[in-house]
Amino acid sequence: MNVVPQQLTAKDFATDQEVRWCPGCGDYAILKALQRTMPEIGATPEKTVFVSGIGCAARFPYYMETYGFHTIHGRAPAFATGIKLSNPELDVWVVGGDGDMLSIGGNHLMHTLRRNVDLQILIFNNEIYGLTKGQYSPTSRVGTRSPSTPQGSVEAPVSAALFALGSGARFVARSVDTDLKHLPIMFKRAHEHRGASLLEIFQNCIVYNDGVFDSFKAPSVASERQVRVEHGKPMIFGAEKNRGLRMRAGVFEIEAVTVGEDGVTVDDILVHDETNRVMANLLASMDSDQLPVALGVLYCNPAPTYEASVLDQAADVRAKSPNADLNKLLRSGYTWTV
Amino acid sequence: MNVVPQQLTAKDFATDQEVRWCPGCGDYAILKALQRTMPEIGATPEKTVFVSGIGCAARFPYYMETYGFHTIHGRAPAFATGIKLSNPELDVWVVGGDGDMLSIGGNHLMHTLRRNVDLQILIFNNEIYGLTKGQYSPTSRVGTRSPSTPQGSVEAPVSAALFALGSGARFVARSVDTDLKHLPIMFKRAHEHRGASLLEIFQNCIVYNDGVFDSFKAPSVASERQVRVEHGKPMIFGAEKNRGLRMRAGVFEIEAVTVGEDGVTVDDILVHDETNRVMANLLASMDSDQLPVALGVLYCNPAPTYEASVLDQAADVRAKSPNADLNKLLRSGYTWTV
Amino acid sequence: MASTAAVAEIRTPREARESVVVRFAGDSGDGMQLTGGQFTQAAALAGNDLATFPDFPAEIRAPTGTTFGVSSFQINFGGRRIKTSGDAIDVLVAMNPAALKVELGNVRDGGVIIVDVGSFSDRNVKRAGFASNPLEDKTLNAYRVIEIDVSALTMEAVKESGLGKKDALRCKNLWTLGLVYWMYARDRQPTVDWLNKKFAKQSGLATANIAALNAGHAFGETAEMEGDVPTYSVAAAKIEPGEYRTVSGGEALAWGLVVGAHKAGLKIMFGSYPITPASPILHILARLKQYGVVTFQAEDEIAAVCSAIGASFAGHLGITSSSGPGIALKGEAIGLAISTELPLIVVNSQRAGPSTGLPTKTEQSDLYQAVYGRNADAPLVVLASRSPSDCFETAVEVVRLATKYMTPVMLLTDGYIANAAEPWLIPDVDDVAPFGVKFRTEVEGFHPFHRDEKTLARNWAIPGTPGLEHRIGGIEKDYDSGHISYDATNHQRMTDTRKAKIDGIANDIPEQAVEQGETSGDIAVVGWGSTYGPIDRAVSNVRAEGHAVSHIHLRHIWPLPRNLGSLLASFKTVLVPEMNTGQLVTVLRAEYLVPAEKVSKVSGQPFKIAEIESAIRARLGA
Amino acid sequence: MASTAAVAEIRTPREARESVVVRFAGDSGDGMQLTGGQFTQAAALAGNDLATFPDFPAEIRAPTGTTFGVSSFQINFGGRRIKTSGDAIDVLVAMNPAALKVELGNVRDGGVIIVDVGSFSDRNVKRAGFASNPLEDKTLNAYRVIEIDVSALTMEAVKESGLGKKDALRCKNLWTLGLVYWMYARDRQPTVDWLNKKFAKQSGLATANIAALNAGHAFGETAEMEGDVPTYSVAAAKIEPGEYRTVSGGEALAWGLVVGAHKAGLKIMFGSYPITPASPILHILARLKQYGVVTFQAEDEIAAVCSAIGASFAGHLGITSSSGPGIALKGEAIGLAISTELPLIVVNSQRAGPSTGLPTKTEQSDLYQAVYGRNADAPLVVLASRSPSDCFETAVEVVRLATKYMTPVMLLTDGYIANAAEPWLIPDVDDVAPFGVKFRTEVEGFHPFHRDEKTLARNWAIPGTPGLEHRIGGIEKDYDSGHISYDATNHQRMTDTRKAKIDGIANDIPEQAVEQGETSGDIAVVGWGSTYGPIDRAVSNVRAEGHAVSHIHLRHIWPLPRNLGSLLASFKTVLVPEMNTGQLVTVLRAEYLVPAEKVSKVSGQPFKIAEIESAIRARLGA
Ligand SMILES: Cc1ncc(C[n+]2csc(CCOP(=O)(O)OP(=O)(O)O)c2C)c(N)n1
Ligand SMILES: Cc1ncc(C[n+]2csc(CCOP(=O)(O)OP(=O)(O)O)c2C)c(N)n1
Ligand code: SF4
Ligand code: SF4
Ligand SMILES: [Mg+2]
Ligand SMILES: [Mg+2]
Repeated sequence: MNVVPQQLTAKDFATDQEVRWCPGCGDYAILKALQRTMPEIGATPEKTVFVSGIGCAARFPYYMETYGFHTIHGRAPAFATGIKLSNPELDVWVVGGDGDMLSIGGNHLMHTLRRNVDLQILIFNNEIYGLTKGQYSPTSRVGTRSPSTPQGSVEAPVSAALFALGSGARFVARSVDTDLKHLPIMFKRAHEHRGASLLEIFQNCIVYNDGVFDSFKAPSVASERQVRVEHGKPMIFGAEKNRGLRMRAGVFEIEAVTVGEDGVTVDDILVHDETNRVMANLLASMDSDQLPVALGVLYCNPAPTYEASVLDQAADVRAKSPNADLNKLLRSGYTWTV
Repeated sequence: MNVVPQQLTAKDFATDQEVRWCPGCGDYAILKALQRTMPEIGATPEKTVFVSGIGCAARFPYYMETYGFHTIHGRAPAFATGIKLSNPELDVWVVGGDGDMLSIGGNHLMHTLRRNVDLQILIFNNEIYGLTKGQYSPTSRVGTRSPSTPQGSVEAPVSAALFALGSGARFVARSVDTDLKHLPIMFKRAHEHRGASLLEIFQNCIVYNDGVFDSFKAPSVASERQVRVEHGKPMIFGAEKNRGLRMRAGVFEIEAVTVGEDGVTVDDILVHDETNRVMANLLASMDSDQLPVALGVLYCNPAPTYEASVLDQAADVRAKSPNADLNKLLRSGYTWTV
Repeated sequence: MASTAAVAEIRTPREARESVVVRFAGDSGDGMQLTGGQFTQAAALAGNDLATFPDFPAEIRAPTGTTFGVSSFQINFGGRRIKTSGDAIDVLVAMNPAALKVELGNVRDGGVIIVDVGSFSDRNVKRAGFASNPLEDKTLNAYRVIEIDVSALTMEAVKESGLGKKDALRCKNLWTLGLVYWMYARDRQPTVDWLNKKFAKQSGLATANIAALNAGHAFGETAEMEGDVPTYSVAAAKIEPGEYRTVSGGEALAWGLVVGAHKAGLKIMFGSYPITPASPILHILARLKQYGVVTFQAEDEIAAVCSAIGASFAGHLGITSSSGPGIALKGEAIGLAISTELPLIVVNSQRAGPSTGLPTKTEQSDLYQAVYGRNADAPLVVLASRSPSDCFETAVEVVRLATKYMTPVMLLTDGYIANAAEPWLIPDVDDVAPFGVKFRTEVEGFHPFHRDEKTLARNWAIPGTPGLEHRIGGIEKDYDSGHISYDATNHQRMTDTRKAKIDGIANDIPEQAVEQGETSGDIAVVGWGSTYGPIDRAVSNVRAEGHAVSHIHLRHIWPLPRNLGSLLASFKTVLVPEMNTGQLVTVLRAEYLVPAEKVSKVSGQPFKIAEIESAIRARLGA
Repeated sequence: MASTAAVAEIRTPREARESVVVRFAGDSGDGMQLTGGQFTQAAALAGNDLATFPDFPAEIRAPTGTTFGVSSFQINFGGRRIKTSGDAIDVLVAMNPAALKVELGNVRDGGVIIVDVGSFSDRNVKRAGFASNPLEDKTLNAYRVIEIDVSALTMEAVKESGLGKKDALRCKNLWTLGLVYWMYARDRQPTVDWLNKKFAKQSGLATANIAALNAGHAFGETAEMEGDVPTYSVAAAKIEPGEYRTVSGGEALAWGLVVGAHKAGLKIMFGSYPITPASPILHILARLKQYGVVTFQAEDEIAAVCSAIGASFAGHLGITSSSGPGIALKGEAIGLAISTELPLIVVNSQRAGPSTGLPTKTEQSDLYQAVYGRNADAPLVVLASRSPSDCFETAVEVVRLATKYMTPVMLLTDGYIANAAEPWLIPDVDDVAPFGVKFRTEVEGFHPFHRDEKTLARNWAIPGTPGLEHRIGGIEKDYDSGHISYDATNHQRMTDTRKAKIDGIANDIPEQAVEQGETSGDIAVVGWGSTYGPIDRAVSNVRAEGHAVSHIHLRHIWPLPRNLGSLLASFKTVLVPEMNTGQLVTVLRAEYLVPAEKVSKVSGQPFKIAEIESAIRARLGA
């Protein structure tokens, strides 16, 4: 419980419950980053709701001193939709793992995105089922050995960002668990965005999938293997900030180039346009060795939110039938008196 | 029942069951087209299985003289996956409406596409729930008035093709119910493709959504409002074959131009590359008045099928443990004798 | 325009009937449901009591002329209390051979059959599965057959309207309706008004349909001279005075929910997914936005129930509805609502199963699913409506129980109730007692699973309330703090408490009354849901012969009324007619160890009075 | 290396015990499950009979030192038949204060408690919720406490291995195991072998762990000189000769399915979705590809069951498995398998609910869901396994019934059975009678719902068979042609037939036997599933005092054995201990009108013998 003080701090968003993740789990960093961000975005505990499904990630609400609903596996977006339709004033966050949101819950995610319900949807993607002890998930790479795939998985994984874009999402962003600078920025952007904001966070499961993102997360390679995209800015990366993304002439493709080599200048570097869905698609699909992993807001292109449209329509109807009287309703149509 | 004759005809694929769609329903034309196509692709009734969910479209299997399974709402891809994993020799078709496949069934569709199970998946998209008497569906346009949306729907629809691409589909095509020339070609292409082939068919529901595709299907506008894309060929359309699609310079966009106007030549016209996912994305999103609707194979880029990989792995395991003996299995690990 | 019925009334001496069963049957596209609906209205306006039974195929418009495409509407109306849609048909209107084929078996010997001979082509006769034309062989010898070329006469009647043949023929049903109006001296005016309104933007269609209606009526007047068409009078029933309307189960249920929510001081968030025969509730509520109703057509039944639970968490009244297969999908989420003790209303419009079954046919086979159909010890409240109008009261009651006890409640109705209509003495909403919900706001001493000592309901604190921030979920909660707890004794205590809460509701519902008969005797016929009508009539029939048979009808299926055990114990035999293989029987036997016997019917069709009567007689040795 | 146990055996005169209960308890990361597993093996190899109870938190690795993070493993082993994992703990190994806190209540008075004092820092003591250090106050007065600084001694023992502190401390469990091995004169060699194999690629870890094991053992030898550590001998049990192994419920069940499929001549298509405690079956089957098993980890439980049904349609044996909440999701699809009459096996590893409940704790609360939990009249077959090894037999039997009767079968097991292990006299697969399935190939006279006259099973014609092309689905089918049918009498007939088919299985299963005692008497204690052990022991205890109490244990829950009604009728009292609020009781009362009484426990923990015994005594007035 919490009586709102004048100036909130991260502590005001922390519950007295013991955090139950494994020591070293990436979820801790995300929790910390979000608890810190909450006061900065002017969140108030009583108006904030965290909704989650089931999984390690989905334990998140227990640790946020706000309203929270730890529901059932895969359905958090549907609960959140009901909450927003009932009280659009609430600031609703949805948290789930890759299994929760993309395996059993993929359909609800798709429909929530396309409806554009005003939610912040955070996927903690560790490419594994943590809570059920390490089976491969729909985001696991081909060849993932797990208790249910002892010889390695054979399925092509789904990309959260591409899936969201294909589903009609209006906001798609990415970050990493341990980046306590970038992550809050993404939280803020997601929060600012009116409508469904999807934020995928690459999260390390130290127990069942340790280091799965090292190829681009490890400090030694991060600057070469990550590109942080920002709207209106050229997409530059590399330790020396001399690498960049360029549109390959005449085809719908992106390539990585080095400024100063082969006549490449800064002007050749593609400027990020977060309102361009095709560009977002290209950025989201950079998963080869030749291209860095794109982090940041890949796509942001607002549209009316679902609950606002629903409310508007209801207001219209009310305006047209101002004296809604239940006795009248029961007597609508033919009646007769005996 | 059917004893296979030497040379099959459309009739050999028709059952003796009375077809139970509304008179004038677009489903009739699709049925006819497919019954005609079956002999041409060398299908044999006993090796062919039609699997469907629930809806008007999902009645399809009853009319095909093959094996058929009319299952439950939304789950047909999952049944089909089980069938293929059991007997990969079977030629399995999945049929469903927009509600069946994209509302309740969206998740199974996504996972089946990403796994790349070797199926032909046909979505009869009439942008409405037919069988339940006309409620709007996830493909219905904003503003659709229906029994459940008397003031018009407010949700942005999902695009089957974009959703499939975002889900990792390796084959995405589109056609229309009444085009008895184009439809068989699409059936053949879908059938040829090893892996999950998604074919969306714009289908008219004469009772609940009559004419919803007229803006591009009506004979009077078809040639101006449709572009039939073919791999390796310039994307030309129009009654006079002088309209075409062009890449807008420097941005990831497509525009419609007229050859011979403003200095546009045939060489400027974009050549369709069905292996390019970004191009497919652009083609699938052409839904404004300025651009024609793209029909044909938007994307085809084969990858190993799921069941083949599963079988390969099983074969590997068998090769490594040739003498799989059940008594040995029960005695694996520590045992002792009393 | 003056009343068109009055004239006929004066001119014709009519055979008086206490009650009559009319069935309109034709192709799915023949408009039989509309015809029946209009006739129902006319009977109601004439002061008859009535009950209806719309019966239609799963196909939207099955191919014309097929037996599986036959759509029917049956109405039983009379000058006495009408409890069922009738066992046997007095007047069958068969628009084509297929309709005749399907319905013939239900026409009473000597009954009237009106056929459109224009539709009895060889092809149609064969298509319907007749070996030869039934109009020409002995098939119809036992009946009074009135052969009319309705098709031709309709074409003739609407000639002036300029409609094409197809559209013109669509007016056949109105022609027939006109004729039947004539037979029973019914007022055409409301139908004329309705047509004018319905086709306000297509006045050609209005004119044509009205012309057909009038022509059918006129045909009756003329033919009657020649004695071809029998005419009847059916007096007004003696019914309680007041303002009436006809109401379908779907309407009464939707309105009951809205009134209940109003009495609770809550707004409704209704999350649903279309399915036959549950969809009408969604359709009706979607038109009630001005009453604070939000409807949400979800992507599937799971999302629907989850959205409703989310709404309840947020302080709305979360409601969901579906039919059997869809309810099955909601089971897991209902468990969460039980575990988090949130109010939730789940309406189940039962249909014939298993699986897809016969979607448009009725059944009562989801009682097991309602009472037992979830994982773990997960008790909830179950009620059942007995008739269309009863849906209103039960709907109000489920809102009261769900909110007072912070619990999911399942309301069982069925395809028959959902679609059937009956006259309804419209209640005054102000007479319904309010039961306002109080959200928790007091910060001191709050925890989410703090309970009311008497009801055992937990307090309801909704997001937005300062100082009451809390987290709930499906993991077991500590009794004393509401935090998650894996403690063994606590789980036992919480399980016991959840059960005690539901069991305790037995003290907040009325004792079980006896509908008809004494509180002890030879046979108690125990029913629930839509079997009410036929049981009632069957019991009154055997009682009329002096047998000690009583009718007990349950509204509360779980928990059961507290006196039910002793009540049943005072009968020698307990007989339970159900449209399933014996589900309530299981519950009663298990609860009370009474040797209750089932009378089971699982054909997708409601019980006939005679079927129940004969089951009673068999036990009476009568 | 020579046997390390032999030496000790010679030097030490040991206190003899008939049976002993040891419980290892520590943090989730302390490796208690591994320790217990190794000790189990050692007990088995020593010829003891035994039963185990692994008990762990839902969190993967909850924060160290918390009570909710305690993971335990209990084993009851002895020289007599062991039926349960034991009511009270004889020897508790508590790796930290939290473990002591959680488990203390279960240690018998005078029991031995071994604590790692190295972990009893003030912080840990407080974290565990002790007001003061229990080693210093009177908390442990009633016990024999052995305080050892296991942490320090382990560090010391593995010093040479060069492991960091964290990794070194990870060897604590092996040190403790070594000590307990010493106490019971158990052979270390198999554990040494196992460590060498497990850490084949990290030989440093192998060496360190072996060093810790040996050091713990050596500590015992030394301490014993001083009389600090008690030593015992537990003789080998008199058990049937043959080849044995320890087996968990998950293993036995998976193997039973594979053997059953082999006997049916079918390949398995296993579609599942991970969930506690059902996942082990998936994991085990995923490693059996060489036996013709295909495993499919679906996107959810619905896809899992649908894929299994699809597989059965295609001629494989479709199997799915889950736990309560996941089974709830499968209900709709199971209805389709019932309607289409396809074989399907649904394994339900029950866990404590409702909703998410206590995922790692055991319960038997899905019996309602199994028997009644679907829409419509949808009967299927339900069996329950009573113990880990019994899973093998029941698994074979469900395959037989599913394929012979073309029906879904639900097999109930629970979290306790799934994880517990017991010694198993390994059967010879060749002794299991085959029951080969015959697919239909004959074209003449075929239709898909053509039935065997005796079993009422429909014929199974699989895609790929020329001439048998057909369509099936969830809509009602015509009895005589298999085509879809909306006919009323046909629906009645098909419903009756589906029911008769399942009911008829009662004639194909053994009559209910009495496990212990006479076939009539004062009290029949009726159990099902994993309550077998405690009921058996409780009944034998009261029987030893001469009471007329019998133990009846059901494997077949639906249909019930044909003689069960008369059997129960011959007892004055029927008592049903269940880990739920009384579910089998409902079924028995409803079926047989016997006044069966429940003995209910819903705490997520198995019954203690004493709990059942006292329930029996209460009825005996003893
Ligand atoms: C209906 C249902 N099915 C399955 C489960 C078991 N389950 C719990 S969490 C989970 C997946 C966890 O993976 P993810 O969502 O990626 O979360 P993580 O633990 O990795 O954070 C599963 C399968 C469940 N609780 N409920
Ligand atoms: C579990 C379940 N939910 C709902 C339904 C009801 N239902 C049947 S078909 C259908 C949707 C039909 O729309 P679509 O899939 O687009 O097919 P169409 O009839 O338009 O061809 C629905 C909601 C059902 N049969 N089962
Ligand atoms: S299992 Fe993995 S994801 Fe779950 S808490 Fe542990 S480290 Fe984190
Ligand atoms: S309702 Fe529409 S989709 Fe269904 S059969 Fe009729 S016309 Fe076709
Ligand atoms: Mg995960
Ligand atoms: Mg549709």
